[in-house]
Amino acid sequence: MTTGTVPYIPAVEVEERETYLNVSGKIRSWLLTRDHKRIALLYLISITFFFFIGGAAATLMRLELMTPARDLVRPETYNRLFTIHGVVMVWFFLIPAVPTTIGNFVIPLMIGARDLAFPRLNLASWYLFVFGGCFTVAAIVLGGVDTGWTFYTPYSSVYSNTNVVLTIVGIFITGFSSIFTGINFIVTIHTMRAPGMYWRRLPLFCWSLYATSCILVLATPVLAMTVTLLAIERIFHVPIFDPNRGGDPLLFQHLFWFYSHPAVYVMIVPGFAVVSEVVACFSRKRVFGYWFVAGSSIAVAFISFLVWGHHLFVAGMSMYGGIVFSFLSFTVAVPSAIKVFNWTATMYNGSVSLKTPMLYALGFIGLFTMGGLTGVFLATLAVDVHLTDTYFIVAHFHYIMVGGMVTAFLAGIHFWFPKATGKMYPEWAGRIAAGLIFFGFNLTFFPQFILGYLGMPRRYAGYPEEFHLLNVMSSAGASILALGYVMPLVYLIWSIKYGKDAGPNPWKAMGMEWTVPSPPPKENFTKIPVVTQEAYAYHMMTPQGGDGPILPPAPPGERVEGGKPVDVEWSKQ
Amino acid sequence: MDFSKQFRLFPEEASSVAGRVDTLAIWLFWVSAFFTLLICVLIVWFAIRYRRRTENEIPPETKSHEWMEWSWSAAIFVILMVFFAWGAKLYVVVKKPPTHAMEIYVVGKQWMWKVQHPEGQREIDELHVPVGRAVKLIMTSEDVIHDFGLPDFRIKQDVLPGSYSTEWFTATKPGEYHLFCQEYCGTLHSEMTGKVVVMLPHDYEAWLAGTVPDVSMVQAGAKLFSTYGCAQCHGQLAPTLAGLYGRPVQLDNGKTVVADENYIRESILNPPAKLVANYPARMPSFRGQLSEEQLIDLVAYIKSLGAAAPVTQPVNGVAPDAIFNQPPAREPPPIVPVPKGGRR
Amino acid sequence: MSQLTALEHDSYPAEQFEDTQQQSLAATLGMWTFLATEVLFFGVLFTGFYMYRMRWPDAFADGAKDLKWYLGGINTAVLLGSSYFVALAVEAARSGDRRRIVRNLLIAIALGVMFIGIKFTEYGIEYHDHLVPSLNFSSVSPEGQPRATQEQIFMTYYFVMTGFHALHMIVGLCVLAVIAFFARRGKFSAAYHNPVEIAGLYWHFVDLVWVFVFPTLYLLRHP
Amino acid sequence: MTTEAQHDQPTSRTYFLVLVGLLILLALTVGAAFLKIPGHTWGMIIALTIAFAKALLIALYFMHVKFSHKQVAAFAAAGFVWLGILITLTASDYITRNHPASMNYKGEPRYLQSDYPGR
Repeated sequence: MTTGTVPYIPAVEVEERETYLNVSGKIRSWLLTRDHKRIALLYLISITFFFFIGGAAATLMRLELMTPARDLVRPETYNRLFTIHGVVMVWFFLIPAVPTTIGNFVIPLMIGARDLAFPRLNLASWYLFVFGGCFTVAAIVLGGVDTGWTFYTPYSSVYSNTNVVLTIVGIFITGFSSIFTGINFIVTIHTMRAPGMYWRRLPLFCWSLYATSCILVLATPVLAMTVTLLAIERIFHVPIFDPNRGGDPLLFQHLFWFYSHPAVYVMIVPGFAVVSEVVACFSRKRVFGYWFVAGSSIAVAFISFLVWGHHLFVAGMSMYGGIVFSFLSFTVAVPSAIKVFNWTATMYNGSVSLKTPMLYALGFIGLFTMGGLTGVFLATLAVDVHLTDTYFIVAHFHYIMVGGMVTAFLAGIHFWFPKATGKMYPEWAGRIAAGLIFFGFNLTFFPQFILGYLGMPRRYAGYPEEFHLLNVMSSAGASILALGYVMPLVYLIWSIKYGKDAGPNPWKAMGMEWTVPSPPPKENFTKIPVVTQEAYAYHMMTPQGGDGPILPPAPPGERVEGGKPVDVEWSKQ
Repeated sequence: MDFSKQFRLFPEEASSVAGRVDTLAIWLFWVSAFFTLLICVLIVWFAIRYRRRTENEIPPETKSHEWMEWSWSAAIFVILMVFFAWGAKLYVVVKKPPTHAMEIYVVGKQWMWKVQHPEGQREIDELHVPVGRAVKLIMTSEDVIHDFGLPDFRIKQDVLPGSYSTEWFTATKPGEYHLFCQEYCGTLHSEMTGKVVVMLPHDYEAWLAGTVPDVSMVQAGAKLFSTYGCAQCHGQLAPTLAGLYGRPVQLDNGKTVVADENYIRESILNPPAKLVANYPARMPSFRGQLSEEQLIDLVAYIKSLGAAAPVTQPVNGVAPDAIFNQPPAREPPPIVPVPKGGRR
Repeated sequence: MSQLTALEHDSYPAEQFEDTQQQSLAATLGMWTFLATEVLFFGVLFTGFYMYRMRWPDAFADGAKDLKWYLGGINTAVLLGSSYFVALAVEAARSGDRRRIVRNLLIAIALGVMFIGIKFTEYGIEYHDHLVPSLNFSSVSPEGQPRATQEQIFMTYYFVMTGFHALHMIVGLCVLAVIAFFARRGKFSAAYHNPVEIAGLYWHFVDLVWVFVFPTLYLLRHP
Repeated sequence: MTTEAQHDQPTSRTYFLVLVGLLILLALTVGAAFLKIPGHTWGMIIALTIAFAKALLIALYFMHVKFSHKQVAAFAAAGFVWLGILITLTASDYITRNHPASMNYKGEPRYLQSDYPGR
């Protein structure tokens, strides 16, 4: 039915068929697996664990902020809470979330490969991730760390007496996990594409993940070395950033944000990836402006390296530096806007179905638009002076990270859940959870924009009386949000056992991952398929399509382009 | 709960730049609101208008148009550049203190603000200023990075250890305003708060008169100057400090520096190998011997030893002796200098 | 590492690849991507070093003068030489000349060990000269010349840069030794020599980093 | 990698010439360090230019960038381009910063003297 290579397997036979899940049930076979799909699930379990650690810290913080007084926890505990929340959420949830789970699972399927280019490296990445996570968890258990996730010197290198070094070791190791994942994806997308899968036919998901991987590979080493310098200064008492001995604390901030600003795009660009797929599928449309969406991912990745200085506008950086970085920061808004417009335009004249993944994706577009536009406030120099280090910042980046990234992650999880497990979840539950999350999120974070403009500083355990009402609203929203996040955990686990069979292509989606049975067999494709059409050829679906869209089989002359035979190796590059 | 205060959307506009920042922010708000609503309305409209009516519906193919992409990119870019230029222009205003501003020194430490007026009044976690006068804060930190944030004035500036950073404002409304440390600085960061009290000019004079000042900063600095025996060298073996502030100084290595607060501070803590051309390097370092507050007293004293004449020519061509061989300032000037600059 | 190489050889190309060309291209690109990350890893040190050098030019120039430039120079020559022999080993691998691979690799390893030896001798001299920050840094040199406080920053950068470089050298030496061992056992042929090339890339990169470390630390002697 | 690329592979002679070139450059850079060059900027520029020349020789010949597909060259260049971004934009702050290594009244960077406690 599809490329003429993958046999059509009716849903009835799914139980007896050998899949990547039931090929061996031993724990050992999971822990030593080199199958990208299994590794994706290992990652999924680990990041879910970390998500709930970070979420628990957030819950305690919002409880503390219910009242102006510092009454629930002591300030030092509060400082540890927001540091744990930041460290865990950034490095152990947001950055790995989409690439290592969804990306790991679907990239080889999408490009028609049997696995990633370096399967052992992929498993090693997961072990490094877990190993780094152990250090960070140890740092938390042994008393926590109170520097904030940004580790500004000289507080972190000289003054703090908490487990800074232990946390840094964890981040360093996890950084290498990110680098290896990035290398794996880049090389895979370059060399492992099936015949006919030219760059112009590459699904936008892969384009975005490619951009993400470039950032991971080029930015993460900077973080690794910067935190190493911090640890060296802390352990050996040698001067590096210490202002008392000629060091410059701003150097740390430059180096840190050279990594951490692009890292923000590591968190959001994979969100773009998921949303492009979901919007196209549930509008049954080719993504509007394919090249612009693909190119804007690359552009965002590149520009993200030029804008880090906007974190230093009031830090004591040169005024001229501030103006340069402000200009560069404005330019990053253009590719982001292109994406939002194109997703919206994709729905035009489509066949829009508001299934759970689509609800999340549309929520993403709205919330990301707000997060992005408030980012423009912060790129505007004079306004940034007022807004930076207030709750406006907190609200802004949660609109990007939580409203954007986590929503997109959930869209992706719901979209590919049937593919990974072969089961469907109850649609009504998915929609209720999506609604709860959207409502809870806005109630939590919208008041924080106002709080920020009023001047409430971030990282405060207590606050003046006049900020009380808005904080109560925010905390109330957080409890709804928490409920919204627990729901998918419950019904998705329930569905693995009791869900209805999904069949290979429940959404009637295009894309090669939908041409293999669900769950896919261990080797993905018995024979490597030949790709003969663009990624989003929804208009070519047959109207009576029984179980899914039909991809025309590859004509033998397909490898001939413009009269010249295409060299297979070059076409892959 | 005072609900009138709970439903504010804007903080007080209590400084000369606050209104201008708010205007810019409101424009940003309306443009953002327009685009957010545009996207939301389009999404909802498309979701309803083009909803899937049958399971096997195949919508017609839509071609994408490059001209659309380029034109909306260009439109967005132009709008963004307007805000960039506006923001940058205002930023220069917010950053650059006027020359006539009265100067107040601030030292941040975990977890308090120490404020010192030129007349000698010292305050903890409070800052009294007169309304309508430009105030320049010269700030440093004793330990970690802090931030002197004044939301009602729409300004903030990180306070770094090891160097002076500055921030300025002209308060426009008498009243009490929040002062927050806005850069995370450790355990009691959230308690490193205070207030700025803006007073009518005569109230401010009364406050100055009513508080019992310690010796003025200049006097305190003069005392330190003699305690540490600075005058034994400066004037004969070392360059005189009279008229130093604000002047370019010719160094031994051919370089030229302008003697501002940071330069004076560095010269006390890191006495250069050859500070000034034609003088031997004999000054010891005072690092560790002087607190940040004593340092600012000394800086204030040295600044008081004659304001700089406007520099019309680089000193490179002028013999150092012509600039520096003046009688040593052994005695502090008897009067407290009136803060420079007039009222606005 | 050793097991990996053996496995790779036994199932060549590996199961996820269609053919050997694809596998070899993937391995080469993977290594180059990794080297790009290494450039930035060391790049942080260079960035910090040059920013501080702009700020404290005289202290940094004095620091450079306190190092033994001739030891650094000899080490540069030694390392360039070892890189040359690794290049010859790779060439030998392409033509499948097993003995020449082993011989060239052994010379390269010997030169690499020599580099490490000179480096540690140099560390000893610096310890003797009281140049190690936080351990025995003295504000007066053995000759009685005063040293600036900020020279400690220079020395910190010196030890961190050369230390990380030496660490990379040691890893590289181990890799070369493993490759030489397998070459001797006849694992590589004209058709399958990718591991030799990859290891060679890594070794050349370590050389390339030193090419920048040497002038940066030893030769900027004027403020 | 490909058969046609194999034809252009450098010979042992090429490698030897490259090594000689590298050693000459090494001698040059050491020599330049002992010239009395006014201003620290020029000494730095000369040293780094020679270092780049050496790096280019190593990358092009020893690391075969010249004989590989241009994609490899792009990968090799990426790291250096990004390092260039890091250094340039960080320096844009350091060169124009108000304090403490700031500008003098002519807009030139001010060089603070270091702290020599011994003197």
